Amino acid sequence: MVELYDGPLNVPEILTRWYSQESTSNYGAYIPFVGTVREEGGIEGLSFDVYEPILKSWFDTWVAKVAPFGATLKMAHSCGDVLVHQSSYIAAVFSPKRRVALETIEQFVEDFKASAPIWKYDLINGERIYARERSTAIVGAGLLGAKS
Amino acid sequence: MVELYDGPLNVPEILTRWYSQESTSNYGAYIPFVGTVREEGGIEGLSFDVYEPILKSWFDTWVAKVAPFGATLKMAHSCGDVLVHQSSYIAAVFSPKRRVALETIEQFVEDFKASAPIWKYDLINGERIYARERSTAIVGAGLLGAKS
Amino acid sequence: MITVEFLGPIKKPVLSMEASTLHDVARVLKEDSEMGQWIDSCAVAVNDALVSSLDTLLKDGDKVSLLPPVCGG
Amino acid sequence: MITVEFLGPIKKPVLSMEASTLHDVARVLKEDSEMGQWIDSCAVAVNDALVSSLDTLLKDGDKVSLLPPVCGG
Repeated sequence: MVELYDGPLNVPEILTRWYSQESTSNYGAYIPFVGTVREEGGIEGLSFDVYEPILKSWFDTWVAKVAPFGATLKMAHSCGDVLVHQSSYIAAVFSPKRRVALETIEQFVEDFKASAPIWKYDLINGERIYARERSTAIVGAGLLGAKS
Repeated sequence: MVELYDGPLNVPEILTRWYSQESTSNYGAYIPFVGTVREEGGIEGLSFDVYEPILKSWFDTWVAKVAPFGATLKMAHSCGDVLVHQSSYIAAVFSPKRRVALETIEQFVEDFKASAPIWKYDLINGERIYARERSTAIVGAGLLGAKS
Repeated sequence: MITVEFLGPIKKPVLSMEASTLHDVARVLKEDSEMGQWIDSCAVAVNDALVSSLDTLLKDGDKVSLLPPVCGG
Repeated sequence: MITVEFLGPIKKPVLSMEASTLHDVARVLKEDSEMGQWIDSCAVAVNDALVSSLDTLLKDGDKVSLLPPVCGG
């Protein structure tokens, strides 16, 4: 399931609830990745737009991809403003075995950065500025601009 | 720091405390790995012996190894009995950037399995049976048996 | 009629147009000067599924979405 | 005199012996039938630091530890 929140994540609540939810599912490994907004470049924070329908289908594809390994995934993300030192993102894998868990969290987080329909803005002097130079075009982008 | 506990780990307490400790350290990524005892092979649980002096020096070497990348590590482990569906191990990395965090947690957890001076026993019918076939000889083992 | 919506940082209201394939949508957007900085970097979804061919057929009521470069986390 | 301690599953009390290098320790333990199943799979530490040479010098009061195969987690 994808959990979306207005503003920063309550990391202790989420990590604990997910752990409890799977406490008798016989998973041997639980690896959450927690992303926190860093103080850098004079920003007050970051802000996010999330397009939920495509995020959900992207996530569901990942859940189906890891199911044959007996693993599952959870994620939470912020919408709107998240100030420095607050957290905006948690992705987690549960798996029977550690190798699958370690490989899955890496691939899942990297594909998330490259593919999930979320747009990031720097909050500077109260303005919301698209972080274009840190953003990645989704695979297949440019279709409409192609010479026909 | 290495935290050792008699019996199972209080995972929510540990994950939350570590997150809070580093909440203003300007790390962008926090990845804990939580290991939980699986129900398999008819065991009631696992039991652990830990040799603390060498565990601490192994851990300190790792902390020094990741410091140049701006990252740090924490770990907690159980001593004695941990029943099925309880957790015995948490390793965590904090890092400014996600790539370093993802690579570090994988290498740290794998080296932990191969090198940390901890011995595992199956708890079966109240007996404590060394899990020899799942154990790994430390690099350089066999020194004393070498033909001289 | 189909609709074209612009996601994230593209500040542009929803468009409605006649189109039978994505070729028709491309033709209209290429002539739109506001789209110049976006058109080569956007992925395209039809009814919330990403597509990879301009030959994708469109029918009445379809929703085309443009997704500019992303950065979650 | 040095001491030799056996960690984890090796059920053997601490030994005391005279030894100037690990060669001396190896000689004694190879003759110990209880050590047969362990000696080829144990790592060795001197004063809690892992060592890799039988030429390692030992002095009075040193502690040699034998570490059988490990499995944390």
